[in-house]
Amino acid sequence: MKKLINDPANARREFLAGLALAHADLLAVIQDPVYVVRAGAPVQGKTGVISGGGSGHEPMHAGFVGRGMLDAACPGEVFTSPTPDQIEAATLAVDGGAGVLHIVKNYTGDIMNFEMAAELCQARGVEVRAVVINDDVAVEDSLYTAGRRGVGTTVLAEKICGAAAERGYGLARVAELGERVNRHGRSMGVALTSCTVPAAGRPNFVIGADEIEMGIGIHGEPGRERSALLPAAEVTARMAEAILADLPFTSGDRVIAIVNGMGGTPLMELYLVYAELERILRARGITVARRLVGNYITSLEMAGCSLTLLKADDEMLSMWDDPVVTAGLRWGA
Amino acid sequence: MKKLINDPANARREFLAGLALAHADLLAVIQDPVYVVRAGAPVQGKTGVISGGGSGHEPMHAGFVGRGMLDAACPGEVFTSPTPDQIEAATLAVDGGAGVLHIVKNYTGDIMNFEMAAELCQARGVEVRAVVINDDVAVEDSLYTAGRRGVGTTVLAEKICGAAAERGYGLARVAELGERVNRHGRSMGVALTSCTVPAAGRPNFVIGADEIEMGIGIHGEPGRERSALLPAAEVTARMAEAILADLPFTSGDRVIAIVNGMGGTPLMELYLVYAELERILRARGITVARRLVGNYITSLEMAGCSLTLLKADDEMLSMWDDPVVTAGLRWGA
Amino acid sequence: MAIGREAILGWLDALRQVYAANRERLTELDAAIGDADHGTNMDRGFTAVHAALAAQAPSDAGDILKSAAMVLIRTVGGAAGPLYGTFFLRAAAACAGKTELSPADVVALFQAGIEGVQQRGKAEPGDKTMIDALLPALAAMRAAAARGADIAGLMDDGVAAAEAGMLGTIPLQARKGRASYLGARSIGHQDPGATSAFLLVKAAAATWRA
Amino acid sequence: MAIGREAILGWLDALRQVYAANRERLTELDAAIGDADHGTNMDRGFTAVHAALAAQAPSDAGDILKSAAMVLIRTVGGAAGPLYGTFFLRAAAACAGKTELSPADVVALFQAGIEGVQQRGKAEPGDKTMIDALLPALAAMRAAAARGADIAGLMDDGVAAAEAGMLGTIPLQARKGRASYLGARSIGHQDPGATSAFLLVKAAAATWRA
Ligand SMILES: Nc1ncnc2c1ncn2[C@@H]1O[C@H](COP(=O)(O)OP(=O)(O)O)[C@@H](O)[C@H]1O
Ligand SMILES: Nc1ncnc2c1ncn2[C@@H]1O[C@H](COP(=O)(O)OP(=O)(O)O)[C@@H](O)[C@H]1O
Ligand SMILES: [Mg+2]
Ligand SMILES: [Mg+2]
Ligand SMILES: [Mg+2]
Ligand SMILES: [Mg+2]
Repeated sequence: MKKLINDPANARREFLAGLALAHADLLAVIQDPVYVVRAGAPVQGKTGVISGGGSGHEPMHAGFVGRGMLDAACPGEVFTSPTPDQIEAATLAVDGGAGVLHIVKNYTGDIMNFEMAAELCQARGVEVRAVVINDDVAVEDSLYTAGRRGVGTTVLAEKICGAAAERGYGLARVAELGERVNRHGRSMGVALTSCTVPAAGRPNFVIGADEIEMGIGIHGEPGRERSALLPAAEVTARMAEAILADLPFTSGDRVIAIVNGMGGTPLMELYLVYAELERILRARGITVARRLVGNYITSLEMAGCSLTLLKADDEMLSMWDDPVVTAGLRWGA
Repeated sequence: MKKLINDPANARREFLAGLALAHADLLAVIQDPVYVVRAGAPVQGKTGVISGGGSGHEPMHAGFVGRGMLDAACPGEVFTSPTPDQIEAATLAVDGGAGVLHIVKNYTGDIMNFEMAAELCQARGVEVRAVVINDDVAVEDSLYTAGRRGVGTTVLAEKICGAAAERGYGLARVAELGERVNRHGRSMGVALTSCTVPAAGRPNFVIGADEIEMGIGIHGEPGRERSALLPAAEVTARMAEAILADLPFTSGDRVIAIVNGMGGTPLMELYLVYAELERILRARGITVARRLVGNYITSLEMAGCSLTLLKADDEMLSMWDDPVVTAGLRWGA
Repeated sequence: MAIGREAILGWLDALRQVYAANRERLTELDAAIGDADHGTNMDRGFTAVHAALAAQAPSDAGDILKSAAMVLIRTVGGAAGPLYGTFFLRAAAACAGKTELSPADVVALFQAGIEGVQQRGKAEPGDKTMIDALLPALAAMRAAAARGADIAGLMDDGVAAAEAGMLGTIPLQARKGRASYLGARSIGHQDPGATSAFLLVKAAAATWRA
Repeated sequence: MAIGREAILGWLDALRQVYAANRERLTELDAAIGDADHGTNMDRGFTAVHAALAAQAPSDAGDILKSAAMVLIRTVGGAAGPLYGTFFLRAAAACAGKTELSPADVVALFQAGIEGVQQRGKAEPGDKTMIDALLPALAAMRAAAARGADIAGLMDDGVAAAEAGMLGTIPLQARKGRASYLGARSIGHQDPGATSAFLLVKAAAATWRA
């Protein structure tokens, strides 16, 4: 395993130390229990918005802490859901009296840990609502799965809910907006290589030089199906078609699109995929109203990408355009 | 070779098509000859600032085109200097009557192609000055080399010169500032893996699971020395020491620091390295006044990082803080 | 052996050693159908339990289990953290006020813990989870106790059943947890959580035999 | 063979084939001590030259070389683009106004081209560049011409000298171009540009023999 780390057991702590030093104007890092909190929190009267999950997906979530997005993030160990005490402490730290929204990705561990934390917070008199993101069309949402995974739509929900909270929306309205974003967002991913969890020390899966994994998540788990290596146009078309058919997206829709790198994909390739995606959408009469192209929700050093489309209404677009000042997303200020 | 491309021969064109679609508000892409130009160029009376080099280093340079940074970028084929006709066309497109600065990285090919272009532009009556960036301390600047390579300081020069031009500085002053940045900037890089040039189809070099290349450039060329895999603290210390001793940087200096990912390094690791770097600098009485942590000047999907330190004066810091609106760097607007 | 405070401490200490020794194995199983962290998670959790108890162990077996539960909940994370945390929380409650556990008390301890896992995770038998090792173990222990077996005897039956349940996860398609995302590709792999659950029962049997 | 328009076109066409066939080899040499693009660069450039000339070839040998130079400058990039572009620009000037080239004219063509490469790149012999193939080739051609050799004869000598020069780059430490960044690690590798330069001379010899 080749990584710029010292000891896998300390990687989370040391990474967060660097984050705190690099962005002291935006955030602070608390190490026990571990959470990242926006500078100046809590904001009195403002609905708090927090998220969390395993580390290794940066900039999500810690890189989205700051004005107009998250009030706090709870980073677990690499690919491991955070623990209830982290989430409880972060919730208490950001509660400005108006309650706190938990944006939770749909994984068994995340759900259970956030649920336990919510009980603890409610026992302390802090109102908590959770929005669960489950947007990955590669997974069937059926009795035979733990439901769909939460992936790229999480970034959109964090931005949009963060903006709404900043504008003064109450907890119920922010939560309702987050649920609407989740209902209208769909994603799918592809991996060209595996990633290596630092503590595991070897790649999660072995994959041939001419193979790709279609329908991967963000934890280095194998995908739904192994396919031959295909040209970017074909890979993009397969993912886009699965996404478009699922909602379904139709002519006249306006979308916010993300072409997201998994951590080890050159930006050149992501832009190339974006060109393919926009061509496909235009041919169907779908307008890309806003977009992100880059690394936003990663899987360590995995090569590959994911596509996310959100069928956006006026309120979502307006929230999207609001100022945001975080390490990973910044505009308008 | 596993890449999200179609045909290596079309990768540059298709990537730029995506860039143009994704950032139509910031820039336009001209395909023959190939260059990327800021929306609304030329700005009458403003000194033009352009750069260029091989593709595969994104976001540099095309991702730095926009208000407060570059007026145009000339992307060559992957790792191949752009040709004089590209540079000439870009220069003419951004000249607002005040002349154009060429920010050139010190590689034989870049130097020769920019020189030929400058001759063509001057013959057309456009005043051109060049600032050559040669900041890589891994290379001796001697009769026995082509001089030091231009690496991370390029990003700083593009930001700072771009801000100065935006403020109305004339060509000579912008060039003088660029040269000052170059004189005070130093960099060094390390690779954990090689990268694969799309048209070559296989990794540039073979490297063992327990080896790293110290003193690499940004073109997948092997470094000065192969070393055993070391902990991040040790890798950071070795690079920082080479850089600090070279200028030299001394107690009381204020620096702009970049911990730059080569394209395949998780952000977690870059922040971890940043923590090591800041610790080293503090111990020497050097203050990090500003910093960037992320992928800014990459080498396709190579794993590894580079450090850049610029001993900054008040003017540089003030230019650094000016608004910038580009795909790769954005603040203050 | 009488199951009191020392036996509970011994079990927890054995678990620390067992998960340390099986760290790579559990992580490898998790890499195949999950995210390659189960061994690290279990090892981190039980190492922390050991450290906490070494610093200060409560005088009562129930309190020891409760403090182990709290440490697991704070340090394991993922799916395993809440599930094993809940196991020990409920097991602690089942021991409350007892200084020495009878065979029936041991069955009650596991029954409470396993019911907690079921309530928390809502997995059914055959979903390819730790439940597939735990439920058969519980049934076997209950049957042995009903037959009048002593603790060593009922634990032996529990271990055998847990092992069979663990191996029985191999041909299953996962319907809960991360492995369910793989669909049919989860078939043919042994579930990491069922494996750590088998080790949990086995460590108790080994410790309480002496 | 008389060296006129057709021979020049034949040479350029041979170069297209030669660089296409040696694309991988040149790129591999460049990967070892550079950035793995030399073969792609040369192939792209001479394919473009061929396409341009196929669309419309000037009637004069000098103009043909000049238009090849302009295409190379626009399509090759890197170090090779300006260097080979300059080679053909100067070679074109040396041919200006001539319809048929004598042995002395052929020497003059190469001399002008090679001097252009030297002026543009400022490499000295021994720097481990294309100059190490080109200068010995020129010297050998000049000597053969002075001995009264015909074109085939002087080209043969040029090829032999270029090949020796190319092989002679192997033990050298690079002092110019990208390979110089490697310091002593550049020793033991054949220079890609010296190799493409050898191929340039060899293609002329092969074409002009017929
Ligand atoms: N709903 C559930 N009920 C019971 N056990 C579960 C459930 N979901 C997952 N598991 C168990 O958890 C194990 C994985 O634990 P771990 O790897 O630590 O967590 P994560 O899946 O969050 O990475 C699985 O092998 C499975 O046995
Ligand atoms: N200053 C120079 N003079 C002559 N030849 C040079 C010089 N610098 C580099 N070269 C030649 O150029 C070759 C590399 O060409 P190429 O790979 O196309 O360009 P780049 O180095 O820009 O990638 C080297 O092998 C060397 O022979
Ligand atoms: Mg996990
Ligand atoms: Mg090159
Ligand atoms: Mg796991
Ligand atoms: Mg090269």
